[in-house]
Amino acid sequence: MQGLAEVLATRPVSAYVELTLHAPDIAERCEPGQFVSFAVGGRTSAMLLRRSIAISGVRGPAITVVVSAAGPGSTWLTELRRGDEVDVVGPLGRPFPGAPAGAPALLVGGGYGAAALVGLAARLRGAGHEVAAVVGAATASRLCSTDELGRLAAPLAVLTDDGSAGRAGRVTVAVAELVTGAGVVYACGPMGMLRAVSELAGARGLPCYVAVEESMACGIGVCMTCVLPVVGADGRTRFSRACTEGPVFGGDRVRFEDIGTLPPDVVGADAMGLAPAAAAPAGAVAGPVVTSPAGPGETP
Amino acid sequence: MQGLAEVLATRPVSAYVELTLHAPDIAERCEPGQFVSFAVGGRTSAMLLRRSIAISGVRGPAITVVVSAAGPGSTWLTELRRGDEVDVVGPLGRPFPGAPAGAPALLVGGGYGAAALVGLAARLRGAGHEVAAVVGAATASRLCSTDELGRLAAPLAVLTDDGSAGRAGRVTVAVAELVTGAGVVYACGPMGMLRAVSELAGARGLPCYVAVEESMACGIGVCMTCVLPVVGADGRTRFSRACTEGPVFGGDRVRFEDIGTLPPDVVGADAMGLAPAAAAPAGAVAGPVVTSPAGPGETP
Amino acid sequence: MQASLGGVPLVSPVLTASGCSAFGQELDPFFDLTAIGAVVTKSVQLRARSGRPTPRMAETPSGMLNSIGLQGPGIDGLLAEELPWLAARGARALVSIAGSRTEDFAELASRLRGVPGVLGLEVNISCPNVESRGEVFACNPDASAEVVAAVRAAADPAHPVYAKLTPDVTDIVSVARACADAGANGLSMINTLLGLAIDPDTMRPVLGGVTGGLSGPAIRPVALRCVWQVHQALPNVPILGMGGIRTGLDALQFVLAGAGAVSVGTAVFNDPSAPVRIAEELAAALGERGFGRLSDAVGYAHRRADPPAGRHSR
Amino acid sequence: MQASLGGVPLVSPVLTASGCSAFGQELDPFFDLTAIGAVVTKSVQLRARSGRPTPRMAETPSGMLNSIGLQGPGIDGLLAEELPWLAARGARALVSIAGSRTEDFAELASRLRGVPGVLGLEVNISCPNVESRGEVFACNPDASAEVVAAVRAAADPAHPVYAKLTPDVTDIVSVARACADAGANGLSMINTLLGLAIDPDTMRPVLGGVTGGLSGPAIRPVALRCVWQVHQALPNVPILGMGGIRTGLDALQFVLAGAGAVSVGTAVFNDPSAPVRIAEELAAALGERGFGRLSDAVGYAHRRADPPAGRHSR
Ligand SMILES: Cc1cc2nc3c(=O)[nH]c(=O)nc-3n(C[C@H](O)[C@H](O)[C@H](O)COP(=O)(O)OP(=O)(O)OC[C@H]3O[C@@H](n4cnc5c(N)ncnc54)[C@H](O)[C@@H]3O)c2cc1C
Ligand SMILES: Cc1cc2nc3c(=O)[nH]c(=O)nc-3n(C[C@H](O)[C@H](O)[C@H](O)COP(=O)(O)OP(=O)(O)OC[C@H]3O[C@@H](n4cnc5c(N)ncnc54)[C@H](O)[C@@H]3O)c2cc1C
Ligand SMILES: Cc1cc2nc3c(=O)[nH]c(=O)nc-3n(C[C@H](O)[C@H](O)[C@H](O)COP(=O)(O)O)c2cc1C
Ligand SMILES: Cc1cc2nc3c(=O)[nH]c(=O)nc-3n(C[C@H](O)[C@H](O)[C@H](O)COP(=O)(O)O)c2cc1C
Ligand code: FES
Ligand code: FES
Repeated sequence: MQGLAEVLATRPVSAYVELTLHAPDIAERCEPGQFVSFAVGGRTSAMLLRRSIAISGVRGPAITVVVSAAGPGSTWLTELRRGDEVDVVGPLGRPFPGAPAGAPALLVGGGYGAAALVGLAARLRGAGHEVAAVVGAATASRLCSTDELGRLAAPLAVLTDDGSAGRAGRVTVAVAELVTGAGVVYACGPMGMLRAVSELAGARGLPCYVAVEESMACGIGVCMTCVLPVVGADGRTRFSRACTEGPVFGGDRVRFEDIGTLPPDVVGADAMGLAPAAAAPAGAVAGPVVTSPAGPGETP
Repeated sequence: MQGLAEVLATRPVSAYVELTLHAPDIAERCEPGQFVSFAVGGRTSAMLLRRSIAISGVRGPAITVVVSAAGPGSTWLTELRRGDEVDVVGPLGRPFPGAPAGAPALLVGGGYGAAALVGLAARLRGAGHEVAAVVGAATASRLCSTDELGRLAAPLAVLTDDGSAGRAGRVTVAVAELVTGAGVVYACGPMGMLRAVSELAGARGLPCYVAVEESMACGIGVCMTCVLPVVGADGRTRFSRACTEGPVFGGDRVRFEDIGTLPPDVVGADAMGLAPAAAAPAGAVAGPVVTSPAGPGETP
Repeated sequence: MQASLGGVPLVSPVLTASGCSAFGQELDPFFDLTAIGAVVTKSVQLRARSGRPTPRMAETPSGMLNSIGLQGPGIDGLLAEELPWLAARGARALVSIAGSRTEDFAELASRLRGVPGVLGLEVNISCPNVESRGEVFACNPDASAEVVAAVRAAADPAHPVYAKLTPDVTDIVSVARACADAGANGLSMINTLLGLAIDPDTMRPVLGGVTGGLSGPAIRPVALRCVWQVHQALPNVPILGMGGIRTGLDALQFVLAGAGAVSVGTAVFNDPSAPVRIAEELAAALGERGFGRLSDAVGYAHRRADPPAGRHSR
Repeated sequence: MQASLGGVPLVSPVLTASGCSAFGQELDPFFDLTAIGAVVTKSVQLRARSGRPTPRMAETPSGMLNSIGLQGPGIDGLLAEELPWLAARGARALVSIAGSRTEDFAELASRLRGVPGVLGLEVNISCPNVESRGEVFACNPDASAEVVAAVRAAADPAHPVYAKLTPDVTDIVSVARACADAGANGLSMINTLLGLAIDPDTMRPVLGGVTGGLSGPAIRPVALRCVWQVHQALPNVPILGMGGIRTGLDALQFVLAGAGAVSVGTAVFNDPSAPVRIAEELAAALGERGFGRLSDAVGYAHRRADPPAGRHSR
């Protein structure tokens, strides 16, 4: 679904900006874990690509998003004013799966990642689940949605690396404490945090779902730029698209340590290393052949 | 002089928008006939080149410009709101020269070109000159500055091609009537009008100054894209820059009929047609050699 | 607005671009796939390919760099799932094929003979993204001709064969001529330009593949120049023009330069419904200018004749 | 932030670009001309040239097309007025020379021997704008080498000779190598890409010269790729990098790719004081990243070594 949404309200939230957008078609169909993608920079902008931003909440016909000003595109979003219109596509991606019946849920949010968990917390509480939450950030100003999650989760552990708010330390410290009482774990935030949380949950055989971030050119599954190595149901690892097969994946399925590399056992990896003239010499490990470009361009 | 100017006011004026900008450095030094050039589209715009717009008036530390929404850049200017800031360079170009002592002046404005004459009319009246004016446009909504000029010039003839306002007909009709009583003629507007007015003035040996428009990439004299054939003091025709040697030229000096062509007698035209291998065959008219590109690129 | 691709009629002159529409399924929610000329599928090879490690993209002024490395299911996967999906919906596929050896291209062409829904083949001899010791085929007229001849011979006679050219050559006309002489039914122009971006923080190339393909409005003037030069030299060879098309007026420029049909690639990332919007805008623009048929406008800018009685606002 | 051009010391690594700063006079009101590395003058030929008929420009996404046709006063005018003006103000000139025959280049080089204020020569073997029956020199390694050798032989020994390359070739490294072997003291990269724009209303090419040179941020990824490939192949040949530089971080990318100095061209049209701003931004960026000297950063992105102790935010 694609169209113009009016900015109903814009509110600074610590280091971020929360935008409330009138988007009934999206509000009515979106589920926690899904995202939208915005055209940025205005009609004549040189920024061609859309920016993907998680949906943090739904209020009737409106959705809310929390934007952190990183580069020029997200910065432009944070400068939108009430009454402006913004071109948005969504809801996109696969949402967080439901929790096993009766299972107490532990939600772990890092930085603005916490915003994507607010809707999930409300939904889980609505379905009768107990909800605990851990929210962390590098420093106090990078924390997010602690109030909203405070109203929905008990206990709510807040941590900052530099100790400027809540407990000093990384979220994993609190997760290790609370994970024992959990039946399912959900996480959204920086890749390093998702990896640590997945390991903690995996060690206890708990189902764990993580919402990942990867640079996205299209956000709708047609360009293949947002892939990461994910183990499929058949046990084989494939480069899967974060925007359509994700952004939510089973924590135990994502090969965090191999992101940004070409593991030799990825489906189709063997076809990458072939020398044009002859087949790869027997036994040659078709590892990531990171050679500089071979002449003016590379053949297909 | 280059910097950010705040938009103090924006006012629709028939089919145009008048912007009032706080630009004390420009206001204090600019003279009628000069222009400013605006960066358009905002910080992330794909529109790299500035748009040149004539200065229509000065009010203390502020200048006014009248913008007609043509393409994306000028359209963006017309959508500026009070309080916005815009990056402006100026004053640019050579202004209208003074009138001969005591000479009654006739000012001729076409479309938004009339706006550039308001300041001139005020200056001439201040110097004791009689000022008459002719203002024309294709239709009523394309007329401009008739009020301001009405207060400064007598008589003021207003014409529209379609007769929707003032007299029906082209400005040249009124110019032919009023030129007999004039001692100097100033004109600003479409090239065709400037040509006709220059011919009328020339026929009577009257000094005539025209403010031309040519596509400008830099506006400050470094790119050579804004040239037109102008006869110099030495009688030789050169491709002269509208942005620095102009935009105001002697009407009798501009070879209107040759704009967009390469007349063989332009200084340096002979060097253009030379075949690389041999000198141009004797007697070959080194006319505009408009051949399609000779292979992948053209040698310098 | 009827159009054609090497003689095969199209419902519209606007197609997607290979690699910017996967195999059509993801665009289905955004517009009617049967309303566009064809879905040009992601270049497929004999074997499934993982593609390169990420990062695979970098945004650039009015464009982007990509270094995908031709990730795809391989011909078997395509024949089993992707093409049947499109055929079942009555959508047309122009199948892009790629390989590192002439024989690979020929085998792909033969595997696609008679496959339902397949309109024709786009031979990707110019994609700059996949490792190989040799040069890009499309940088060499003879290598290009060899592949085109082999594909033409092996392919279904009913499938037009379009050779896709790279702009990164000294003389694109010589490559175009070699392909046409070798039997190509048309030419797809242009693939991406080879580019690079360095991350000022890591101080290393942004892309895992170091260099990547530049696409989007930034390259439109280069694409138009290539179409212009090739149409000027080979006026009777059909051209599928692409490179930074975002609006109907952009598409009109390609038609006037000599393209009989156009592909819309990177613009889809900004506006998923771009192909149908651009087709509507192009039809309106042609009508306003007095062109009764698209074919009247093809290459019009080359001809000195006065423009038709249509509107001229200047 | 000391830098050098073929051994000649510069006060700054940022220069203007030929054709985007005329002969410096018009930029004087906007910044101190003695504060930049040098003014690179509009390519001059033996005789005065009128240049092409207008229109000579078209705006494009994040760039522009130009078809000036090397309008200029000719060497005599340059020696009589433009260069003395610059020398009188202590500004340095890198004089760009152009011609349609090798002898012309050589004569221009000798005419400039010992001229006050002249820092060196940029040999424009790649400007795509002026009519000629033959190919662009820079599209042919041998033709390029011939011109470079002739210029090197005729030029003032104290003047470094930089050959300016076009990206519109299949293999820019072969042209670069030919120029270096022929005695070029450095390479200026890149000139404009050949492009075209058609006016949807007149339905004719916008430019009087039909095609024109594409410049500005749109071409930056192509320029960076050319610098990367040439530095990779010829690490010891100094490079003056240009193509769409607008900020200090853009310039940093060129330095990391292998450029020892940069030229700022089209960006000046948007920001007349760009050269000094970019030099300040570049100096700050180098300092933040722990580079004591510019030369430490030149080509840094090619080297596998870990980045220095400077700030890494990623
Ligand atoms: C599924 C998903 C959900 C997200 N949710 C949020 C959110 O709720 N709030 C928020 O502030 N940000 C969120 N992000 C990150 C946001 O998309 C990036 O910060 C933003 O795209 C960066 O664009 P830029 O112009 O600021 O930076 P640039 O560095 O200028 O971006 C250049 C290009 O790289 C892409 N890119 C760069 N960094 C990222 C990144 N981390 N993720 C994706 N694309 C990137 C951009 O989309 C753009 O195409 C999310 C990303 C994804 C993939
Ligand atoms: C000295 C001078 C004074 C001017 N004064 C005014 C004025 O007071 N009010 C007003 O509305 N307009 C004025 N113009 C015209 C104005 O500059 C153009 O309408 C505007 O630049 C067109 O830009 P665009 O983005 O709307 O159109 P586009 O066609 O998108 O412009 C594309 C490029 O071509 C250039 N261009 C196109 N048409 C013109 C043109 N007619 N003149 C100059 N450059 C052009 C643009 O500057 C831009 O670089 C003046 C032009 C000049 C040269
Ligand atoms: C992400 C991406 C992937 C691409 N993959 C292919 C491909 O597999 N085969 C191919 O021939 N061209 C491929 N291209 C090139 C496009 O088909 C097209 O030729 C080029 O992008 C110019 O058109 P555009 O500017 O409209 O995108 C790809 C382009 C992009 C941006
Ligand atoms: C208007 C214009 C005129 C130019 N004239 C010349 C020239 O005379 N000689 C030359 O070698 N390059 C010329 N160039 C190319 C520039 O020097 C530079 O190589 C190119 O524009 C890329 O840099 P940029 O993107 O910073 O402008 C010209 C470029 C422009 C835009
Ligand atoms: S962002 Fe394009 S496929 Fe995921
Ligand atoms: S607009 Fe550049 S010289 Fe006049």
